[in-house]
Amino acid sequence: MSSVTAEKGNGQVSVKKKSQLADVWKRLCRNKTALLGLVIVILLVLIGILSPIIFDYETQVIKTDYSSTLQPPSAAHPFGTDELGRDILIRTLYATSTSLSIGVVTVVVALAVGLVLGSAAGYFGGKVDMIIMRIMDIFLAIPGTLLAICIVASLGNSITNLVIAQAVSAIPKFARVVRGAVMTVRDSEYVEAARAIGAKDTTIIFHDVLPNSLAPIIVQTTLEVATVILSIAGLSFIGLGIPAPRPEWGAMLSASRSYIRDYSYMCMFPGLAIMITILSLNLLGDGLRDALDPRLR
Amino acid sequence: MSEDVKKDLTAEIKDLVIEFRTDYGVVQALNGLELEIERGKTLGLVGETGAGKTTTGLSLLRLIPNPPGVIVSGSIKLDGKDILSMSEKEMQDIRGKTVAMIFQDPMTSLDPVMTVEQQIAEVIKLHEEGGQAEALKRAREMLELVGIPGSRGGEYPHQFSGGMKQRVVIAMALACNPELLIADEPTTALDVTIQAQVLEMMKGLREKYNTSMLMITHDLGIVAEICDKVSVIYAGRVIEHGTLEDIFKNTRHPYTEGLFNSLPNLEDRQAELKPIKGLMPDPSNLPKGCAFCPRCDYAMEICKTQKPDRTYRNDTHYVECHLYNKDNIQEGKVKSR
Amino acid sequence: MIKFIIKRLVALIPVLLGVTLLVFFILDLAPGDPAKTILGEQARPEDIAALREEMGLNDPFIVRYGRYMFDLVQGDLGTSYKTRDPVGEEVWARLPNTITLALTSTVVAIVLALPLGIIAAIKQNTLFDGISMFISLLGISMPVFWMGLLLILFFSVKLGWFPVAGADQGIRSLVLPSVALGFMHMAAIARTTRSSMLETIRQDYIRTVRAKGLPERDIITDHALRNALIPTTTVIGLQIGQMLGGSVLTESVFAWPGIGRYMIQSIQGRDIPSVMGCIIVFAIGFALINLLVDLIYGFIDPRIKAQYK
Amino acid sequence: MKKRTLRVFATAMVLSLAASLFMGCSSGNNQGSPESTQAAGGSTETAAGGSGGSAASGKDTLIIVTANETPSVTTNMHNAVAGDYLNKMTHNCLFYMDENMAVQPDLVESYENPSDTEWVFKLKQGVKFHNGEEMKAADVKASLELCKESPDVSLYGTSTGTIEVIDDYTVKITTDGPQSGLLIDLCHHGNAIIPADLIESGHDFNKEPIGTGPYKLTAWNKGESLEFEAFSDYFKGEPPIKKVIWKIIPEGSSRTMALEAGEADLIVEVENNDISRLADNSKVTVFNEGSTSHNFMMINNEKAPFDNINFRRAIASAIDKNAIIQVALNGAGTVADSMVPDCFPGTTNEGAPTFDVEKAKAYFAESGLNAADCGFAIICSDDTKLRVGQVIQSCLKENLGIDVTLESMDLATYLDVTATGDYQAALGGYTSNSLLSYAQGVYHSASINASNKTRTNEPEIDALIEKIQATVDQAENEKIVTEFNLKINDLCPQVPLYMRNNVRAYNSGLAGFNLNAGGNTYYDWMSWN
Repeated sequence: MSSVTAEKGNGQVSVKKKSQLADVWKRLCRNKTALLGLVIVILLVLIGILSPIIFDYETQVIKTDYSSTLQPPSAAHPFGTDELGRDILIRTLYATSTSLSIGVVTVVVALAVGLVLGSAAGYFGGKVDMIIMRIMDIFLAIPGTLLAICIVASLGNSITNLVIAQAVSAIPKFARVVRGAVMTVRDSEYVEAARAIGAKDTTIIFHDVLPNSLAPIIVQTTLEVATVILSIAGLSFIGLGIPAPRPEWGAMLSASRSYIRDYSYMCMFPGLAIMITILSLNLLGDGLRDALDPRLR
Repeated sequence: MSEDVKKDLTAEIKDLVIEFRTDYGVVQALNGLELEIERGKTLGLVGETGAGKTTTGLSLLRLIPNPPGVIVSGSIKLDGKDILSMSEKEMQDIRGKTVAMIFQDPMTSLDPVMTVEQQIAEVIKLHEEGGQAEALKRAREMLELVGIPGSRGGEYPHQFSGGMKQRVVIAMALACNPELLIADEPTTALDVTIQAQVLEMMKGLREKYNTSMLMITHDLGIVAEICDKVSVIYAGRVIEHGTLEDIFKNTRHPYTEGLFNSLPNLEDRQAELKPIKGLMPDPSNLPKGCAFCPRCDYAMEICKTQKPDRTYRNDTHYVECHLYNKDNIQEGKVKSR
Repeated sequence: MIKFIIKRLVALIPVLLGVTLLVFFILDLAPGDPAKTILGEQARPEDIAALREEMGLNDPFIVRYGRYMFDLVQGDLGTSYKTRDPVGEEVWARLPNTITLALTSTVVAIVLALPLGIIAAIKQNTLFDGISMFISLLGISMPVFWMGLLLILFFSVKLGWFPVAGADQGIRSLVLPSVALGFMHMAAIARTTRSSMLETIRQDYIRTVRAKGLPERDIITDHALRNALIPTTTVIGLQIGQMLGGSVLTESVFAWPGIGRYMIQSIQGRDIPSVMGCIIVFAIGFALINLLVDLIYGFIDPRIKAQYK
Repeated sequence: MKKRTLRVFATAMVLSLAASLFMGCSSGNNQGSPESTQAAGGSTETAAGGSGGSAASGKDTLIIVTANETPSVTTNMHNAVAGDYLNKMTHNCLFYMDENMAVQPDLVESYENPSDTEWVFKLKQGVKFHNGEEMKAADVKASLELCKESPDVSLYGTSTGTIEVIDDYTVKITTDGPQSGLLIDLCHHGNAIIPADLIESGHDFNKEPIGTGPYKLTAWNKGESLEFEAFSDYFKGEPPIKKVIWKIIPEGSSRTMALEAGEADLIVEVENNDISRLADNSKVTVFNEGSTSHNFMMINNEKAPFDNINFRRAIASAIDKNAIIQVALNGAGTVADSMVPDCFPGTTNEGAPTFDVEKAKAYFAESGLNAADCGFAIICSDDTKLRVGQVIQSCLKENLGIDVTLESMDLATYLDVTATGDYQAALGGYTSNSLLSYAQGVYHSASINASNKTRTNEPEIDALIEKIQATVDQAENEKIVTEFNLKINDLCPQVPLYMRNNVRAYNSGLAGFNLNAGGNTYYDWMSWN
C-alpha cells in the first residue's frame, strides 16, 4: 500500500501547482456526496434568505385561520395546515431562516470567543493554558444540551438567550480545537521565523498561526452549525426554544405530537426539514474534512 | 537462449503487468516484469523509490491490494506452480510457510496490541503441527535465534527498539522455515550500526536454512554484500539483470551506471558525484519508448518512440537498451555522442 | 490501576466544584420567585414570605451556595422546592430508569453499530457499504425526538406493538425509547468503526499478518478489530456522554420517568435544588463514563495500559 | 487464537453484563414492594380485559392516567390540583362537596351553629385511620391548626378561628367574626384530618399519608405512577374497586391512546382534540360539563388605558369568545361574560359586557381614546394562552383597530410580574370552590400584590365582599352575592373569556362515575360492571 501512495504522490508532483484553495475545491468537487451536501446547503441558504422576503410574516406565517385548521396536504396547502390553520409549507420554509441564522450567528459568536480563548491557551501555554482549559473543562463536564437547557431556562426563552446558551455550550469545543491546531503550528518553522524577526504575539497568532490552523476549525464550524440547529430544535421541542408564534421545526414537531394519530402529516415535514438540513451540513462537513486534509481519507 | 538451461527456480515471474486503478488515473506499477530466483540463492532487486520493487515483492505473496491493484497479465510461479490460479485458501497456506516477507518499516509492521511472542506463534500455529503452548515455545526459540531474550516475548512492540522490532519481524518471517524470503529494504529504517547487525544475522540465517531470498533494496552496498544475482528495476521493468560480477564489473545500462555514479567513491573522493538527473516518470503516464529516455544522457531518437528489446551479454546477463545489439554488447558502453 | 482510578476521581473534585458553582450561578439568574411558583396564582403575600423564609431564599447568593455546598459535601443534594423531599431521593428513584435506558440504548447502538461498521469497512464501496453508511448518515441527521415520534406513530399508533409512553410495561416499554436513542448513536459509532477499520486495514501490520497466511476472518477479528476498537471506544464514550443529553429529549417524547424528564419538570417549576441535583448526577455520570472508557482503552491498548501504572 | 477472539469481544460482553446488572437493579427499585408487583400484574390483566371490550367481571383495578404528578401527597404541603385528587382518596375532611357542589358532612355526624361565630361539630364515631387508630376530636384540632401554619394551604385556615376540643367526639370552632365560607374551607384538602400523634412526632406523610380515606397509598414510583389499595376498615365501607393506579403520562394523545388500548380506564385531562374521537368510541364514556374554572384576560386597572372604564367595557365587548373556546379548548367550554364564575348561588350575568361589536365601538367612542394610543401587550405563559392571545389580537385589530402584541413568558416570570402589577394585560384564570374565595382572591384590595392582579381597589367592592363573608345565612348571602355581582359586572375590571369544562373520559364498564364542578371525584363510589 505504501508503494501505492508513494506512486500517487509522484503522480501529483507532475500536476501543475495550484493554489491551495483551488486544490481543496477540486477535491471537494470530486466527492459527489460532499457536493450534494454543498448544493443542498446553498439551496437552504437561499430558502432562508428568500422566504422572509416572499412570505409576509404577519399574514402568511403566523396568521391563524380557524376556517382551515388541520387540513391534510392539498394543492392549496402542499404540506397541509396546522391546528391554527397556518400553512405548514410556508412555516417550514420560513423556519429555515430562523434555524440557519441562529445556527450561523451562534457559531460565529462561539467561534470568535473560542478562537480567542483557544489561541491564547495554545499559543502561550503554561498557566494561561491551564486556567483557560480548566474552565473549559468545567463547561465540558456538563453535556452540552443540558447546559443549554439550564441557561435558557434561567434567562428565559428569547432568541438572544438561545444564542447565548448555545454559544456557551459550543465555546469549549472551539477553544479545544483551536488550541490543538494552534499548538501543532506554534512550534513550526514559519512561526519561529516570525518570532525571530520580532513580530508581536497577537500578530503571530492572527497572521501566522491561525491561518495555518484553519482546516480543523472550518470543519468544526460546519459541523457545529448542524449541532446547534439540532440543539435548538430539541430545546424548542421541550418548550425552551424559539418562542411562539415564530415558526421553528422543533416547536412545530412538538405541536404536532397532540395530532400525531389523525394528522400525522404534521410531524413529517418539519422533521424532514431538520433531517435534510443536518444531513447536508454533515455531508459538507465530512467532505470539507476530506478535502482539507487528504491524508485522512 | 536461457530457456534451454534447466534451472532450479524457487520463484519465477514472467511478463507481469500490474496496474493501480485509482481516481487519479491508471498507474502502471509493473510493466512486463521478469524475475527468477534460484533455490538457495539471493536475488537483489535494485531500483529507486517507486520503481515497483515492493509491488514485486507483494505480488509473490499475491498481496497486491485490490482495489486498486489489478494483475493484468503475466504469471507468477512458485516451485513451478502458478500462484495466480490458486485459491485464496491455497495462497494462505503458502504465505508465511513457503514464502515469507520482511517489510520495510519495522515500526509499523507489528500489531501494537499483541505480544510479540503471540505474533510469532500465530504464524507457527497456522502452518505447523502442535498447539498453542508448543507454538509459544517455538516463538521464544525464534526470538533467541535473532538475539532477543525469550523472556521478553510477553512484551508488546512498543516496548522494543526499532532494531529489535526488525529482529522480531525477521524471526516471524523465518519461523516456518520458508523456501523463499522476501526482504523489502529490511534495514532502511534502521541505524547504520543496527543495519550491519541485522544484515549479518540475515546472512547467517539464510545459510543455516538454505533459504532462497529476494533482497529488495536501493543500496548497492547491501547487494554487493549479500546477493548472488541482481535485477535492476526501472518503472516496473527489469532493465538489466546479471550476476553480481555482471552488474558490478560489466555495467551496461545507463541507469545502472547512473546508480553507481551517484555513490560516493571512497578511493577517489575528488571524483564528481553524478546523480541521475530528473525524477522517475509519472507511472500513470509512461513515455512511449524507453521509460528511462527522458533522463538518459545517451538517449537517441529511437529511444523516444520504441521500447528496447532484451540483449544478452552472456547466459546470465542481459540488458534492455537501444544502445546495445548482439554485436556491440561485449564491448561495453557506447561512448556518448 | 487502582491508583490511576483514585487519581482520576480526585481530579474530578475541582471540576465538579466548578460545575456546581456554574450551574448554581446560572440558575440564580432565573427571574421569578420559586415561592410564588409553588404557591400559585391564588397565594397571599404573607404565605409567600413565610415560604421564602422556610426555603432560605432571602439569604445572599454566597450564603445559599455555601450552605448548598456544605450539605453537598455530606452527600445531601438539598431539598426540592416543589416536593419538600430530599432531592437525593427524587433523583435516586429515577436514576435506575435513566441508567436502564442509557444502557439498553448503548447496547442497541453497539450491537448494531460494530457489525455494521466492520462489514461496511470490509466490503468498502459495495452496495452494503453504501446502504449502511446512508442509514448511519440518516441516523446522525435525525433528531432523536423526531425519530421517537415516528417510532410511536408507526409501532404504537399504527401497529400497536408497543406502548406509546411510560415505563410500566417492562421490556415492551423499553424497546422504542432504546431504539430511538440508540439509533442516533449507532449511526455515529458505525461511522467511526468503519473509518477506523478502514484506517487499520491499511496499516502495515495488517499486511504483515496477511503475509503470515492468516485467513481474512481471523485478520479482521484478531488484529484489525482490536486496533480499530481504540478510536471506536473513544467515540462510544463520547456518544454515551451525549446520550445523557439526548435522554432528556427521549424521556420527554416517551414520558420515560427518568432524571431527564425530572430535570425538565424541575426547570419548569423553578425547582433549583432538583435541577442542580440532576446536573450534578449527569456530570458525575459523564465523568464516570469517561473514566470507564479510559479503563477500557487500557484493556484494549497495551500502550495506554502502561501509563496507568 | 480463540482466546484472543474472546478478549476482543470482552468489551462488548462487559457492557452487556453491566446492562443486565443495572436492569436487574432498576426493576428491583421500581417494584419496591410486593404489592406493586401484584399491581403490575393486575394492570396487564386489565389491559387484556379492556381491549376485549366487555369489562371483565373480576376486574378490580382502576387505572387512571393523568398529565401531572403531584408535588406532594402531604395534605398541608401543597395546593396542587393533582395532589388534591389523591388526598381525596386517602383522606377525609369534616365536610365534602357533593356532585352539585353542595357542602355535606363527611367526618362530621351533625353540627350546630349556635351563633354567627360559633360552630359545634359532632364527629362520627369509630372512624379508623389507616394505622388502625380511631379518629377523635384531638386529631381534628391538630389537623386544622396544622393547616393554619402551612404556607401552601393557610389560605384555607383563616376562617377556622379558634378550635376547641369539647370531648372526644365534639369540636367547637369559634370564628373570627362571622365566616360564611367556613364549611367550604373545611372541605379543602388542607383541612384533611390526620392523626394528631403523627403530626406531633413529625411523621413523614409524604411517604405514608395516613388518613381516614377509602384508599391507602402503597407505592409512589416517582415520575411514573402512584398505587393505591382499598382500605378495608373505611368507615363508609370498603370501596368496591380494590386497587387504583395513577399513571403519569404528560403527553395528551398518549393518554388517549392508553385509554383506547385498554391500558388505562380513566383519563383525567382529556386532550381537547381527542374529545370527539373518544365520544365516538362505544367502549368509552366522555364526561364533559362545566366547572368552576373562570378564565379571563386580566388587565392592570392602574395603568392607562385600562383605567378607563369604557375602554375596559369596549375590549370586553369586542372579543369573540366563542372563537377562543374553539381555539383554546376545541369547544370544551362555555362563554363567560360575568366577572365571576356564574356557577355559584346568587351569581348573574346581568350587566356584564357581551360580545357585540357595535356596542364595543360605542364604548370605545365613549372612552374618548384614540386607537393608536391604546396598543398593549398580552402576556401568554403557555401555548394555549398564546392561541387565545392570537384570537384576541385579531379581534381587537379588526373591531377596534387596536394593535396588540403577544408576549411569551414562562410561568414563574408571569406570576411575578402580574402579582407586582408590572404588566398591562395577561391571560390567566382562577379556580375556586366558592364565590367568596373567588371574590376575595380576585377583587379584594387586600389581595393586591397577590392574586388581585387587576389591582381593583374599590372600597365599595371590598365592603360587599366582607359582607358576603360575614353573612352566614344562605338566602341572605345569595342576595348580597347578586348585589356584588352586578356591581362588579358594571365595573368591568377584567375581560372574562370562558368557563373551562371539566372533561373526563373513562371505560364504559365503570359504574358510579362522579365529578363535581370543582373537579372532585369520589373513587369509592365507583365499581366495575
